[in-house]
Amino acid sequence: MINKVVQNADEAIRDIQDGAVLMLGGFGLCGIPENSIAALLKKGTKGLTCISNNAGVDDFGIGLLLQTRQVKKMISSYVGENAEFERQLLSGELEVELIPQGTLAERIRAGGAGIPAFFTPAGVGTEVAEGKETREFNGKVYLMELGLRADFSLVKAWKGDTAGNLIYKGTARNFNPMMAAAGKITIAEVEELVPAGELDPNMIHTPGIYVQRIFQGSNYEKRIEQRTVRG
Amino acid sequence: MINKVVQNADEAIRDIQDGAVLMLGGFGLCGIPENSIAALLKKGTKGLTCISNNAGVDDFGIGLLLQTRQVKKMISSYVGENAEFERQLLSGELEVELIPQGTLAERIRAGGAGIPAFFTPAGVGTEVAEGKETREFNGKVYLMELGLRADFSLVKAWKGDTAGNLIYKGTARNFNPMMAAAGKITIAEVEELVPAGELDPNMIHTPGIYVQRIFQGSNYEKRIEQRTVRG
Amino acid sequence: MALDKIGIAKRIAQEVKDGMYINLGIGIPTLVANYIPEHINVELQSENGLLGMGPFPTEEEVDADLINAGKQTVTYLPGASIFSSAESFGMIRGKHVNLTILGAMEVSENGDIANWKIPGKMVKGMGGAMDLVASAENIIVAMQHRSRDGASKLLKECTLPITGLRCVKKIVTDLAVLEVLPEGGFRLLERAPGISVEEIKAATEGKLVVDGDIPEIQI
Amino acid sequence: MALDKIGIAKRIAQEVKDGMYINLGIGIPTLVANYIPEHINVELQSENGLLGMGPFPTEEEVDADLINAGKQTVTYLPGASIFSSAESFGMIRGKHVNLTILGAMEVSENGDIANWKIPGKMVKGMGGAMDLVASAENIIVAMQHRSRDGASKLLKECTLPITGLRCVKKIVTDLAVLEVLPEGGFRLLERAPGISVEEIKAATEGKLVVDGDIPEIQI
Repeated sequence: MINKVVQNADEAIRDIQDGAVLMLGGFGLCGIPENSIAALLKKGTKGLTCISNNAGVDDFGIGLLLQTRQVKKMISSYVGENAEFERQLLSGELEVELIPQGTLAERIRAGGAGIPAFFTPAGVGTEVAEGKETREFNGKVYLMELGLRADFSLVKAWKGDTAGNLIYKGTARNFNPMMAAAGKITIAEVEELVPAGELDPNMIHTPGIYVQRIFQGSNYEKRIEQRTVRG
Repeated sequence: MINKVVQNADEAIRDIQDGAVLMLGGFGLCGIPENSIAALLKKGTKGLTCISNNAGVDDFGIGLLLQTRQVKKMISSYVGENAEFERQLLSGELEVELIPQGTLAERIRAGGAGIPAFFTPAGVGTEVAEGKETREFNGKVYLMELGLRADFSLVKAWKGDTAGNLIYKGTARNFNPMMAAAGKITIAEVEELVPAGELDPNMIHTPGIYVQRIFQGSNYEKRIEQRTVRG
Repeated sequence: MALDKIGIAKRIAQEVKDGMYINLGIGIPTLVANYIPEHINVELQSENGLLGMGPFPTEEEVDADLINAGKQTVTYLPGASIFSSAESFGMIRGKHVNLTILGAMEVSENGDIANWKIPGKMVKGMGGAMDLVASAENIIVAMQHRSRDGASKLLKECTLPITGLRCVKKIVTDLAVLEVLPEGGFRLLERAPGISVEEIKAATEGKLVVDGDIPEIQI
Repeated sequence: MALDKIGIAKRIAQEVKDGMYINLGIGIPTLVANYIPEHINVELQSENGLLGMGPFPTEEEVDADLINAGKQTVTYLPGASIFSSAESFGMIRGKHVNLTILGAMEVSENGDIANWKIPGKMVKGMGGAMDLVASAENIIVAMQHRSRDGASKLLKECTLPITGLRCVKKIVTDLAVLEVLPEGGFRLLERAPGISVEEIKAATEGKLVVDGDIPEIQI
């Protein structure tokens, strides 16, 4: 068994350089790598390209890295909850590439799985299709989309073991499994780190082969964007 | 919750007609839909196209359907353990299409996921590439391969619930999850059928949406092809 | 009298059939879940990776790790399953979800939909909308028939950036229920109580097809 | 003296580095697992969907639901994981598996490999071989240098149907260890104990590159 444990987020992200392309797991603020984001903030790495479904809120998630102008470009499907984001976008400080959510998920999945390109119906006839090859299969038009990879993927899981195996909880899973596979270096933070052998091999969501570094995170805030309750 | 339970294999396969295209889960004899195969044998449905990684052995698995000449065509990656298969192939009674195992798995995955085509490096420069479009991405050549679907998918799981959710055990998982998603009608047989709500939603391998019919199978033989033990 | 949001949701709930898997967009579509009759069994899919979505949680049940695509806290029902975003959109793209209900800013008479971007306003992104409209077998749009300044939102051609082409099958507005014809045109199926065919015609810029008597919406 | 199968396996085991994920083909490659030193931690991937494969089971441990790609009963080790065939080949195609060791019928001097089909014989299929050779960063072939009738299997060009192009990096045969040069040609790295460079030259139809003294294989 290959041991991948590092002490903490600082050690895990030590070699992320200015200008790196990152993938960050999470949907809204659910399942985001809180500790790794905090460590990036501390390290002050600049010029980052962040591939993440959303861009956090003003004072949490990727929003923190926007406040400090560490992000050069966001690649996301939806970025709407963030005033600082809007300001930087309008002033031209920040680049944004919007990708349909399913296409984003599949491009990341393809990147990790060695598929250089695939066809999807999403975005045909829209501005997303501009400059892209279209093609008909069985009378329906599809766009060709390319696989996506990253220099580093920062993912968050519920439980992990020393071999890098991960289990997610609830909808905190979202983009994390595909990103784990698509990172050249994948850094996983987990709420609970256990010795290899404690997790049931049948119930692993992310096999350890995709994870290069793993650590037990701390002080998870797990902020809720829309706390909605019934009467 | 949508209830999908049928009584047994006979009821589950009742409307599989002569000439149907089937996917059958399993790798060798591991994880094959034993009960559904037995029911097909009893029903005598003919002219079947079977998409399955292997073709069983002479007296078990898909081999049983070959004995009774119910199979017109096999689409597989490896078919080597079967004398009757060889006889029918050489006599021209049986058609065979061989597909690299990873390409087969990905074509089925694509079929279920609404991806009409994708690119893979497997088979470039080989006879598998004949008649297929090739294309270069980042200096490497890839083949375009198409998604695969079936009229019926016959899958086997360890546990299932009345909503059609499935959990597989060990390497009996193999092709079953992708086939479950790629069948227009998917029939799942399980060793243990439990009420919806008993399985942990986080640990479902095949979400119930992919499964149209489910039943608790019986008399699983689970034959082993290569019983290999250490001293 | 024109339908309110709840009226639109109630009318759309009548389109829901037993055994369906349904994806509900944000806004009026979310309300539809409240009006599906008890004897109709359906499962709700949330594209962030949840099938078998339940009602909002009680205070005690709130779990930051269980949200819907609108980022609201939710629960799950017996028979639920959780999966990755790739699996979720595989489900959508592969047409396993039977019905998609979503809002729109504009719909054209050939079924094009615009619902993600207004030029000159901050662009928030399409989220999963382009995947949903490009893939779904059956799309019902919940929308107001006219904009606040009275302009029709059922058009010959969309003026806003398109989300998807020729995909909308049915529209339920505050004024009417309409079907998009394969050959183009909005076929009027039902009118809101007390709303005349003429009023609907006046509110519809695209081609309106009226065949025979048009019944009132019953909710 | 030419190496036997165990000798070939032992020599290949020396190529295994700490932290590697390895896919072992059927035959000699499977034997390699027995000779990896204790202090070297690796994980074995079996393409039917198992990572962290362990030794064959005891009689009591035999489980029909746990087999390797050769359909043999196996066990798993602490840290193992199980997944679908699509995930497994995603792992392989995505170059997450660091080393692939497999057998061959022929290898050409530019690294082409033929190992799935012999014209005139019953074709059993390529299984996962084409995916493995098209994807792996690092492929080591375990093979006999010559066929039973003495013909070289290290050729200018393969005569049998190809499994993959320009993919083999290293070859360990009963006679020698050879590297496939990027510009083409087999560079002789080591020779089996007591086997001369001339014997290897005579047994190699493809271009053999011999630079300086060639040491004997140490196992």
